Amino acid sequence: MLKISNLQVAYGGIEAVKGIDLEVPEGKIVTLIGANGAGKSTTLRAIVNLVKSKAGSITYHGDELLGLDTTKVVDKGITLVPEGRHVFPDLTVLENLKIGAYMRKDNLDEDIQRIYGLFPRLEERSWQHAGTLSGGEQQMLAVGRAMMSRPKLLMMDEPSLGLAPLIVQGIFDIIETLNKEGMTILLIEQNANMALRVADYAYVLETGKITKEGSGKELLADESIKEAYLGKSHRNK
Amino acid sequence: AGCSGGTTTSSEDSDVIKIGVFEPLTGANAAGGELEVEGVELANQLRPEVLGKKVELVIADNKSDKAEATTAAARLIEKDKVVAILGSWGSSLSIAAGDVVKTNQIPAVALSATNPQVTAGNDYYFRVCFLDPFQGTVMANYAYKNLNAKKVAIIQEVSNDYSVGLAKFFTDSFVQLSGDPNAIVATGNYNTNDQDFNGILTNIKASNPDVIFAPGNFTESALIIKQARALGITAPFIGGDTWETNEFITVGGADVEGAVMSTFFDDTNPLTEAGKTFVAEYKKTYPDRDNIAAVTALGYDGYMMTLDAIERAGSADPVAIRDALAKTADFEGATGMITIDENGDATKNEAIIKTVKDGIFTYLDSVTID
Amino acid sequence: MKETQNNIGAYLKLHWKTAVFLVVLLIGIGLADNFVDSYVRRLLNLCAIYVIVSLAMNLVNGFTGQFSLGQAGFMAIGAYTVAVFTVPIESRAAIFYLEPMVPFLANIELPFIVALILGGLASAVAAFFIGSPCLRLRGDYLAIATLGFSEIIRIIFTNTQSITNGALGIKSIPTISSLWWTYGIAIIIIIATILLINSTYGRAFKSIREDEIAAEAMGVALFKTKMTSFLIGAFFTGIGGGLFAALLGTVDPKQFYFILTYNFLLIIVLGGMGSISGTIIASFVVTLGQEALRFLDEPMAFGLDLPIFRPGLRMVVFSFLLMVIVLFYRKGLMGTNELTWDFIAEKYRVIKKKLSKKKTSTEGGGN
Amino acid sequence: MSLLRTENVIMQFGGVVAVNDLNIDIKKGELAALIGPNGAGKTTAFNVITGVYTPTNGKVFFTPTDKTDNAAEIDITGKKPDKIAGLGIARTFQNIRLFKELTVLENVLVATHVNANYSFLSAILRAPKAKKGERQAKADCEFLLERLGLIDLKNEKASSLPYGQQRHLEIARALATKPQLLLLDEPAAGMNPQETDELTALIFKLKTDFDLTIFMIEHHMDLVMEISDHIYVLDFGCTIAKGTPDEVQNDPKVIEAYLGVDADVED
Amino acid sequence: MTMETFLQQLINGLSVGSLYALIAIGYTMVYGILRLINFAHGDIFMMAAYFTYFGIAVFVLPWYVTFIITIGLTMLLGVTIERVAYRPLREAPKTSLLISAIGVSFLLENVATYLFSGKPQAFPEFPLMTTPFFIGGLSFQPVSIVIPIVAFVLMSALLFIINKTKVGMAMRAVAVDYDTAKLMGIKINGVISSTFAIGSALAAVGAILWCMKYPSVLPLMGVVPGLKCFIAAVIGGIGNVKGAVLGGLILGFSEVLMVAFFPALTGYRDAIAFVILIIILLFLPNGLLGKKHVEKV
Ligand SMILES: Nc1ncnc2c1ncn2[C@@H]1O[C@H](COP(=O)(O)OP(=O)(O)OP(=O)(O)O)[C@@H](O)[C@H]1O
Ligand SMILES: Nc1ncnc2c1ncn2[C@@H]1O[C@H](COP(=O)(O)OP(=O)(O)OP(=O)(O)O)[C@@H](O)[C@H]1O
Ligand SMILES: [Mg+2]
Ligand SMILES: [Mg+2]
Repeated sequence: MLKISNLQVAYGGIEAVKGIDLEVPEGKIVTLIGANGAGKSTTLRAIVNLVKSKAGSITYHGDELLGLDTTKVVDKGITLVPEGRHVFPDLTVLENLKIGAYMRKDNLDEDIQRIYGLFPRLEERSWQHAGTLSGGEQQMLAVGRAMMSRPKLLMMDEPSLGLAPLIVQGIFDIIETLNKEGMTILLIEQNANMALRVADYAYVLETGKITKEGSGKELLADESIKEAYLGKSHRNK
Repeated sequence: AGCSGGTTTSSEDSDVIKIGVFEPLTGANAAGGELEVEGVELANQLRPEVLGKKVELVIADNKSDKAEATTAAARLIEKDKVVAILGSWGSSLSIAAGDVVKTNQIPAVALSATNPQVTAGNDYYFRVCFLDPFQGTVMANYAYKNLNAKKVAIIQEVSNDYSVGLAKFFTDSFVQLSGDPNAIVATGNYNTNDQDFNGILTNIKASNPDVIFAPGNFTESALIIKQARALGITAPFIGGDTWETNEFITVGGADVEGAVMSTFFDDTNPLTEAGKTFVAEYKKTYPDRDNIAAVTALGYDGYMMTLDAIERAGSADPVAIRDALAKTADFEGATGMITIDENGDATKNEAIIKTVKDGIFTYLDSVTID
Repeated sequence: MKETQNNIGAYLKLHWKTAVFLVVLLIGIGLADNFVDSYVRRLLNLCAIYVIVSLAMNLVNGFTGQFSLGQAGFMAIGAYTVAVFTVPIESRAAIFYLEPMVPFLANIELPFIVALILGGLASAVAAFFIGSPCLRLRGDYLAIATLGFSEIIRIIFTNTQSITNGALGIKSIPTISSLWWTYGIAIIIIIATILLINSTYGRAFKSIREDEIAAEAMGVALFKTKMTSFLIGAFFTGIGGGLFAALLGTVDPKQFYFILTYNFLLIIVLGGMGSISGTIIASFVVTLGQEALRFLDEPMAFGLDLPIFRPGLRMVVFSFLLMVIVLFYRKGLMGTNELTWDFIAEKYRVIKKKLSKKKTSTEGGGN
Repeated sequence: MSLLRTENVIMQFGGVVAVNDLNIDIKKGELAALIGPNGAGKTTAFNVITGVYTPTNGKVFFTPTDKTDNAAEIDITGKKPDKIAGLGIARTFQNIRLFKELTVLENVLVATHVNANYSFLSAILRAPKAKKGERQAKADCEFLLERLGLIDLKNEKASSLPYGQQRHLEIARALATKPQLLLLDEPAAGMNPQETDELTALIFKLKTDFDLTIFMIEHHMDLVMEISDHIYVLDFGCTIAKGTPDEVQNDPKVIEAYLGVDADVED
Repeated sequence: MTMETFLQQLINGLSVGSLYALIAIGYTMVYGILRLINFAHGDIFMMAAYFTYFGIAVFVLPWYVTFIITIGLTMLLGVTIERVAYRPLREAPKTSLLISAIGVSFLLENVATYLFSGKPQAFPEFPLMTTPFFIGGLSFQPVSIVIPIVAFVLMSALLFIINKTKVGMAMRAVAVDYDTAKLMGIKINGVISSTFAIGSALAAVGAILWCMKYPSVLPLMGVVPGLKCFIAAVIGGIGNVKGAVLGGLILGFSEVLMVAFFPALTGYRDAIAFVILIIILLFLPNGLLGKKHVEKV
């Protein structure tokens, strides 16, 4: 569905992504893990053209996305839940959800109800300005907002960042549910443990290069991955 | 030192004589400045030489701004080496340049700057126009005698020294003439560039004056008269020489019909032979203009009087020119006979009164004060 | 005693280039003071005054991040203080001829330097009153409030005729023409600003510019620190205004229209917000540039009788340049860098490298 | 001895009661943690303690030890953040707030301002006292950067650091105010388990080396359970549990509201 | 003061106030979306006055054609300014944007002075709108009645657009976060351009009505109204359309009533706007209707 080859991105002099190849098959969950600053977010931002790529190609169902306006990319059914939430602070929670469906022309009520079902906290606060929500509440809103556009490919940049364990669990449940309903998902996570468990396929990114790839299970069992990303609780086992 | 080329010499030694024209060509006073420059240039066309040397005009824009004014004046003196300076429209600009001409000992002739401060305490500044106290008295006399006014309202532009001064001299003289200390029934202040005067006019309407004296910038004055008429105020408006511009009529339209002002010159009734020559020359150069602004005539006079002084001095030495200017007596200018008094001011005892009739400034009267 | 000598010795060793530069500078000013004509002298004086005011503006806007547009007002206060207190008593009656000066001021005449400092202080006091409500607000409100303040000052000075002589202004202010006054004070202020910026107080200023909430959490007293910067800025600006009055010899309210502030804004933008040396360079460039561009207003510029050369073109070009700088050289000449010896050496190296590269490439091309 | 104590603190925003009747008591030298679901009011509690918000109700007391080893309880309710920082409470932010355009060293130096004991004039005139103070501050800061592994980056702009190092810099900056109590708001957010482990060790070490009391918000349960002495659990602003890690971990209310029934942190 | 004078002053206040309101809406609109004090707004207003002047007085077009052309050209001008002077600074710090706005304002004033000279031009007369009629001793100009009505209608229309339409929601979203707005599929350049187009159209309508009442056109005519109307917008709570109208009216009434009750202070009239501004900011830092700006820490 999405195919990236030899993607290179630089911020001024800093090369953040140094030629990566990556593929997201339709209907699957693919995850991207790696240390801070490895270039994960940059990759996602390059897909939606929020940063300019230096070289390479990104195709979606065979169409080249590179150089396409962000809005055009979004129009093709690709949505990004950006790192650091980025809800619209001066809009209410409800308006934030509605604006997620900006490209849609049909009735939104059903989707809104569904999201309220998933995150009851949002329904309670539907009239609150999103800027005053707590960090976790904003994260829920950001996920809900992205769902509103009914994307075919949903890309999430660290959706569990700053979330309580219970909610983290909830988010991963939602990811699996959405995937079962047919949504393709590209996920970035620091919580590699959880991410690898839900993922069909995973890539490990290190300083701008892909150093390992494989199915979620394979990587979960990989010693060097355990060593580098899963923390001592896993090493000890 | 400090000048590029290093060959600059004072123009007194070379075969041209440079005279600086120091005027606002941009900014708030640009309209007035342009009119004066026209007069100076016309005079220069007519008399391009003195002492057998060509006279070259160096025009400097003081941007209607005092800081710029001093630099512009210094530049004329130091860089262009002029031997005399003409200008500027707007007394405060002339005052600003006062110190510069004084310390550098270059004579300057103000053309239409009517504020007493221009020449006061400055041996190097002269002028060819009459002064505000004179003009204020003229209008007070006119209001009292010709219009039979007993009660007057005053509207002054507080941010304009000219307007404030004239209002004050008018008040003093009108109170004295009428003997009534309460003759001024209302006063309104406004700032340059204001556009809404309904507030002060409503107050004035309530005080029901016989005449409204509103010296000030022409645009604002025209708007004041318009708004007064819209409020139903019927009292006549009188003002000073600054009104005499085309814009006063175009902006004011039908509402400024009958407005009365004092001025220095009237092209339909030149007071002197020189005046006739000037009018003829002007009509030749600008055939499509209906009337000639008084400040243009003053520009003409300023140039001519300066050349006369240079000739009498027999040299282009600035100090000699200054001495000759100070001794000017019975010089025949376009605006009347000019004699320079001990302050450096032109003694004139006659002012022209004009009114707007059918959209044209029309001669009404002339007032002589002794 | 010996130790201080050692200290000085060590200091000189470390800063000998700066010391040499200062000596050369002082000699330069001395020479200029004796040899230039009064037109050039006036321009040079104006440059120094612009340095003072722009530096003050940069302290508040560039270093502390408080967007203040009150320069014209603070200058007016300084200028009027000098004017009111230094005009010779005997000429006052002639100047205040419409309405006499209020009695309690009419007979006070102060030495220039006292009046100048008083002007700085008066403007700092005004800054305190305007800053108290406004420094607590968000940035753009401060901009509009200070702009408003400078307009109020101008309107007040226009209307208080018995103190300021209203629209007539005050003339016959004893003038300064020696470069030592303006350059002496400018150098003192430059050095004071450099020392300030590199002290812990200067870092506190910058931290506020970067992030107010974090600065406060790290123990920087927000209001007090902003106020300090604002007061110092106003004090310097007042001094600049006082020198301005003494340079021109006359003041009136129209000189302090808020457009005046735009000159300084242009300077700090051109020089680089947050760079002292940039501000100094830009002050000269702008002041002299404005004067140099004068030819644009004259018909027959370049000996061509083109109708485009007429009064007003200079200001068009001038404002156009401001736009170009803002749009294309956003960081100005210096960004937040300073023209230090290291900086110059670095630039020199870069240029040399480029040149040699060019050389080799052309040589290569020749083969 | 208690170092920080709150008495019935309530913080209300319009209709939202973000913190409801908060009573905490942190002893000198301990490491306490504040946990709870998103939006429970944890950050708000920090904001009340550090003076960013004035509580709608209730009081906050702090008992700093002065130079002569005397400790007296001070009511810091509603005091300005800079005053509170001066008394000895420093913090980091949930969303990193560094002075982006300043260098790493300058970032830390700013935090020494609060302890600068020389006046404005002596700073400008470079009086001996000020010179000594500046030298001392610089040495202190370099030491801190050394400890946090940032010394090689001291002349870099803060914004150019990778995320993890920015978090370290925030801690270094907070330490430069010479705090007695350090508040950390989600120091491990955005870190992978490996990095989290390193951070845990670091925090523990800093605590002993600098004789600190630490109060920390965290969602990484392994970290919290491993190093805290005491845990407070908030939900909807209310304290639903407090106690040792073991007590809290097994509290059904906590499990229901926060940890999740099947949350096996040691998994 | 007689009742009649007082009533007349109230009428005066209403008409100046609604003019201020009309221009203030444009300021608030742009600020609300771009978080930018569009210093050039007053000068866009000035240019609109020149467009109308040229249309009617120089090219002798019928007034209705001229009005349409004026509004069109002014919108174009506004959109162009945004494109050239603000768009390249999207990623730059706020200060750069503010300085650019000041630069544009300065440039427009200087260009106008250069092209049209500093002399005032007489705006064409609209006798239908300006011929006063009298009720009792009170004078009314039709234009003074039209102005508040137009202001009210435009305010309502704008409120509808901002709060009730999708474009309005997009405008508010764009206000804070360009990148995320793009992620929602919002064409931010289009949204910002339309904001400027609407804001400039408001300036054009304001200019036409203003000049009917005060028929002189000058390069610097936008400066003082520009400043005052911005202040009106701040007094009402910047970003809030109703607030702008309220602020404009308050300003208009205070000016006129100060003149009415303290004739000796008329010279200070222009200062009153700033005095009110400082007082309001002291007690209500967000203006009368502005919402509190919260920064979550
Ligand atoms: N706007 C920017 N300007 C300059 N450098 C940047 C910018 N954004 C990211 N970088 C640099 O690019 C590199 C990759 O960053 P990126 O945000 O893609 O990493 P990441 O893998 O998402 O890390 P994290 O886990 O911290 O989110 C890092 O070195 C970062 O410092
Ligand atoms: N300034 C404010 N105005 C209105 N509501 C606020 C404000 N600050 C916080 N809140 C509300 O208070 C509640 C507590 O927020 P807080 O940020 O303290 O949560 P938290 O416990 O830190 O959550 P998280 O773990 O997600 O960061 C939230 O519901 C939030 O919406
Ligand atoms: Mg990332
Ligand atoms: Mg929080």
